[in-house]
Amino acid sequence: MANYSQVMLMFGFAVVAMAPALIISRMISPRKRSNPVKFLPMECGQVPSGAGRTHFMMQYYAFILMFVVFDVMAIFLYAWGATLLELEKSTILPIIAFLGIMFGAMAYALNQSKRRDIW
Amino acid sequence: MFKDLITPQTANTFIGKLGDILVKAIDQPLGYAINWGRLWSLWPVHIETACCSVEFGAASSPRYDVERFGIIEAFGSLRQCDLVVVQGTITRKMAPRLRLVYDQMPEPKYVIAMGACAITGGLYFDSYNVLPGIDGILPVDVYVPGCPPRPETLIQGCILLQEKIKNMKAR
Amino acid sequence: MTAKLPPGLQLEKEDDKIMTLNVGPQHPGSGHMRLIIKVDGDFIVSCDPDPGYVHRGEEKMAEYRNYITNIPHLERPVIHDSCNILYPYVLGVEELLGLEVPERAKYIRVIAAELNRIVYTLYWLGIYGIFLGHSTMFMWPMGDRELAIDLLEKLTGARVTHSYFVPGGIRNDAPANFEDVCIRQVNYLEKRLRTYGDIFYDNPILIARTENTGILTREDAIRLGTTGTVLRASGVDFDIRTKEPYDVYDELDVHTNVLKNGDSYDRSKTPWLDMLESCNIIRQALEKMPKSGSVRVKLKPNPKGGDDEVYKRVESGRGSLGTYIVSRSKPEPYRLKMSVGSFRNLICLPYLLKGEKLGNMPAVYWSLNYWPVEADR
Amino acid sequence: MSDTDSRKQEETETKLVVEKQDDLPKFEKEQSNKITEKFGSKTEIAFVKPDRVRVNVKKEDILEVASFIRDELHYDHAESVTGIDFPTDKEIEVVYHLGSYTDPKLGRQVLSLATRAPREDVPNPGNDSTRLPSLRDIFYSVEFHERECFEMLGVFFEGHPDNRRLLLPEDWADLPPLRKDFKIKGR
Amino acid sequence: MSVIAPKFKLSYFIKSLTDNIFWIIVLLTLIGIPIIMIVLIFVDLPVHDGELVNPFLAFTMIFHPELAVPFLKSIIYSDFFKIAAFPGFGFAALLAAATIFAERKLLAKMQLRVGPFYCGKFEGILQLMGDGLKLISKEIIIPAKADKPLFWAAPVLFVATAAAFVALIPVAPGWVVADLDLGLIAVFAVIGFFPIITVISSWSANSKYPFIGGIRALHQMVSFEIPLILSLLGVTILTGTLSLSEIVHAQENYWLIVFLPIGAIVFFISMLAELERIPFDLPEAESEIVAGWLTEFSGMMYGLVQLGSYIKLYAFAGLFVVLFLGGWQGPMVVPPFPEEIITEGIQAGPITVQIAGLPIVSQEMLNGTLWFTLKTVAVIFFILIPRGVFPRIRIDMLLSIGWNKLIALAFVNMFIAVGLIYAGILGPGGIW
Repeated sequence: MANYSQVMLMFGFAVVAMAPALIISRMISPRKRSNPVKFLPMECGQVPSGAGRTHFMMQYYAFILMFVVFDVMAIFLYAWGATLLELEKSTILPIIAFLGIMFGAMAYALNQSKRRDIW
Repeated sequence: MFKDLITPQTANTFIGKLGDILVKAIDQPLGYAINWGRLWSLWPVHIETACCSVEFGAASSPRYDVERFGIIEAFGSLRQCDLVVVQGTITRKMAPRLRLVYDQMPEPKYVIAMGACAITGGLYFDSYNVLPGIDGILPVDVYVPGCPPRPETLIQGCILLQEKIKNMKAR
Repeated sequence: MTAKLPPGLQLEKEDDKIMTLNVGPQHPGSGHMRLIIKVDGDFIVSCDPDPGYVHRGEEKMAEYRNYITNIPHLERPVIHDSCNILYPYVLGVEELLGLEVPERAKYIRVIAAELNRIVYTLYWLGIYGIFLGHSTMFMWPMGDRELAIDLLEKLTGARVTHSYFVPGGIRNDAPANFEDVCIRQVNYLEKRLRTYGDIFYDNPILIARTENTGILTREDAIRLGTTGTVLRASGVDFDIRTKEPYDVYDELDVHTNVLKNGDSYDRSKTPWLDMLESCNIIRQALEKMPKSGSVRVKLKPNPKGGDDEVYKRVESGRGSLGTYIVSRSKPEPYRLKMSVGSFRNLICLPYLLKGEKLGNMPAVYWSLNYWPVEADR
Repeated sequence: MSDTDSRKQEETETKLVVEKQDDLPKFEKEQSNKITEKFGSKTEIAFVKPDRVRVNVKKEDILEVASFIRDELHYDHAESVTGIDFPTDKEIEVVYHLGSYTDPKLGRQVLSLATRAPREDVPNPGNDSTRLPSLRDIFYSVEFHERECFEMLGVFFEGHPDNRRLLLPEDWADLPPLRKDFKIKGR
Repeated sequence: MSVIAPKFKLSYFIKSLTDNIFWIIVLLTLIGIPIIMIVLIFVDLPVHDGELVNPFLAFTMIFHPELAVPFLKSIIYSDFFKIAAFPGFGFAALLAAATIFAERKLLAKMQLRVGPFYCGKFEGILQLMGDGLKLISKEIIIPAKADKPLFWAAPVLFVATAAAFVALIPVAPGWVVADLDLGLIAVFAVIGFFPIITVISSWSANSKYPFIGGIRALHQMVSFEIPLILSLLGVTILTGTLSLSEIVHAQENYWLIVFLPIGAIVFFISMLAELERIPFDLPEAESEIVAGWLTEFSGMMYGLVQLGSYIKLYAFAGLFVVLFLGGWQGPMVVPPFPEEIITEGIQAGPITVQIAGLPIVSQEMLNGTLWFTLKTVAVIFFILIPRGVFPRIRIDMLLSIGWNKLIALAFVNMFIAVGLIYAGILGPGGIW
């Protein structure tokens, strides 16, 4: 398990190494806080109007839902793939059945994802 | 008696002196380094105001290639830019927007007034919708005359600005 | 009337899902104007163009200047197409004052106008490339454009603002070896233009991205009064150079490029075909041009037009440019109206963008061959 | 050619080739005759030049005449809409330049359809008597041109769906700039 | 601190440098040594050769030639060095910086330009330094309505996640920060953090363009993760392992790209999409949504995001090399360490110095690093080229490519791998 902690150590090292960049930048950069316009959201030279965060839905939301399902499927295939050399040849049959079901589901989902009236 | 020595005033003076010494020690090399970085990395904001933008575009073409001087053309957001090249006439409709763009940019920022119209109003001195130069709304660093200026002239203006940045306050 | 033309620009539905985006004036994809775009997710619900950021009152200023001093500021709206934008004005003044232009001047005018069309269209092509994220297609046309600019500089003495056409001819004669240099440069330019076809117009991603987007049908193109490349990409064979030839265009063999589909791809391809055609025209004109002769007639100072009006139009890279001059026996025009192609094409932007995806906005917008400074005047 | 240069030249050098054609061009004459046949005294043919015809109508009749021009004469789009201020006549003239893409015979032709609206000395754009019927339903292409005409001269087009400001700044509170009594700086 | 920096003069510069050194020494002695004392009370000293390395010993070791090499060696083989310098952050950041510069020059050459030229006298090699100094001395603007802690944290987290990705890439045999049994799964886990950070940063900015850009980035990264994961299934099936080091070992004779070209292509395309590079740079599409999710980042924040994305580029290129191009495998080109230095010592005139602990790093490691770096640079080159060749595509085209075409191709690739094994060409008994 020590190895996994090294990934976290690397993560922590990058945080420790990069945070000073922001702090130094904050220290040596000129600051003029007197102008409230500067801190408005950037909107192409217009005075901003409306909220930045709204109920905003891309029409491709279906793909994100599909990701939730098929990501798990993909990782499950790894468990099979990593041990394929040790398994008997007949074990491919349930996997093919599993993939068949998944393909069907995926085809249906892709079909539904093109319908603009739902999303 | 020791308490008398360390009063807030004396501590303040001491720290102030220390700060002064530090400033003298590190400000000059640091300031030089910062200014050097700034002058080689002028990113112009993407705002076209009038017809001089044609020549501004030509300045980044292969023949003139302002990227040699570290100037990247067509940069996306104004938050990452530090140079406003006012490309020509400023109309009354554009002026508040230009000022807003300038205000929203992070410090330090520089302004190049490109073309006769941006300097004095130029050919449009008597038009009802044109400002007589942008001095009234922006602090201009370098004036590049011409109607429109050739790309070489714009590049020379950028070099003048680099010379100016070299001698500027670093912060 | 088809369903694509709603009365006015109302929203289909008004709720909190709709986000208003101000595209411009500080926006890498807007140019000198602002588009108020309402998006519902990835789809544009409505688009309201807001031009006028470079409105400089050219028409009002023209009423205070006489026919000669109007020339420099009337070409400023399109400085990289300054010969063509002056062309209808000069033709109109010539008709008002009753001037006959020498033959050599007419040919040189045509050459200058066609070269200028190449200069303009290459600039347009560069911007179209960078709008689609193709930065090489910005740099190559920008670099090759300098060759045509060099030719024009040799001819007129100025880099972009030429003020070359004057009532009664052209300002000065062509330099001695102009013909040789011109034919050489034009041949090279044509070779380069054909390579653009390989790297840009045949690019599978570009085709997939711009085909069938922003379709302007033939009926709509006529009804909306579009002009120039937009009109010809929609299948209407209309080019003022062939329909109402001015100067010596009737003696040259001008081929009109007409494409059928009217989508963004066709609209972006027509200017490129026009450039190739321009190379052809220049070669023909150089061949037929009288080798010597006067290039302008003398004007008396402060010429006055009669109690008359004149409407002249020419074909430029952006479409038909018309100039309407009302004269009331004074050295200054009583009213001068420039009917410019960009302003006429702007009207179809709301109709084209409605229902398009946001990613198509730059492709459709700039395929209209639109130069905001000209539209604002 | 600069002024100082030309001033040195004698007036005799000026070459004036004035060839006023006495016989009117045939095709254009036919066009104008069709309009006069249909509407009689309602319309006035101002001039018939090569490729150019100008028709003056009253503002009450303009919709009718425009529909006739579109349907019978096959002019299908407007190239420009020009407003001209005539302070001496107390009128503002609006000229529509009409062209045709569909009829190949009309490729050279531009028909000017002119009408006049009353002018007020103290304009209040949109709320005064300077009004004209909008041709937007007949020629779609006039939409932006009429908006421009509205803000530049203060002519309100009735029936236009979108009579908003187009080119001028949002805070413009002066006279409409293309009126003759609007003087620009230093002139 | 507001002093005019006047024209640069060497004498002033040297004077201020000496001033600096003086003050650094003074401050270190006055403040640093007491702090070290206090630290030493609480912290256990490292052990080297059965001895506690106290400061005295450490200084002795540095200046003693016989002790310096083992000491250096023990530092190099420590975890901290791995994380901070060689296979870890320092190496990646160096390659990333070189990539930024190379990209600008390469793009310029493709567009018949020169690119950065005058900064640093020779071909603009100091351009990046200039950009970095500019960015670090630039004001950072935090929008008033933004979610400030998240907005501050996002760039740092982005770099840190990219660094965690780098930690998994083996550079040479044994030279990897974290050699995991399930390395490939860990890679997918780390990749899964990028969309989250993107969405966090774009949401916290509270502005419209970053918001749209963030949502686009989410769609794009999430959709291309599935083809990315599935395209690597063939690698796992053929090698029978999930550890990246073992996958490299398995490619001793044949690179996997020979058997799985389709998988390599699918992985390369998904990689471009995950990296947000043209033609898939939709989250930063300039002409549509100003700079996408980077719109509100200013100054060093933008610099950090750029650094992070190029570190990510290096990591992906390294992953491609490890999985398909045989990692560090390659013919031995580094000459072996001269034996006589170990046995006889260095002869400097009359003196013969026997240095223990040489060689510091093995021949295999140097060779592996060389080949890995060469292959990675080649892959980075191929990642950079499309920027000058292709226009940007549209989000719906991107999604349909990802879901319809690439996933299908990834399954084709998987069945090719299974078929190779079951036909007996590869696997136990085959040519593997």
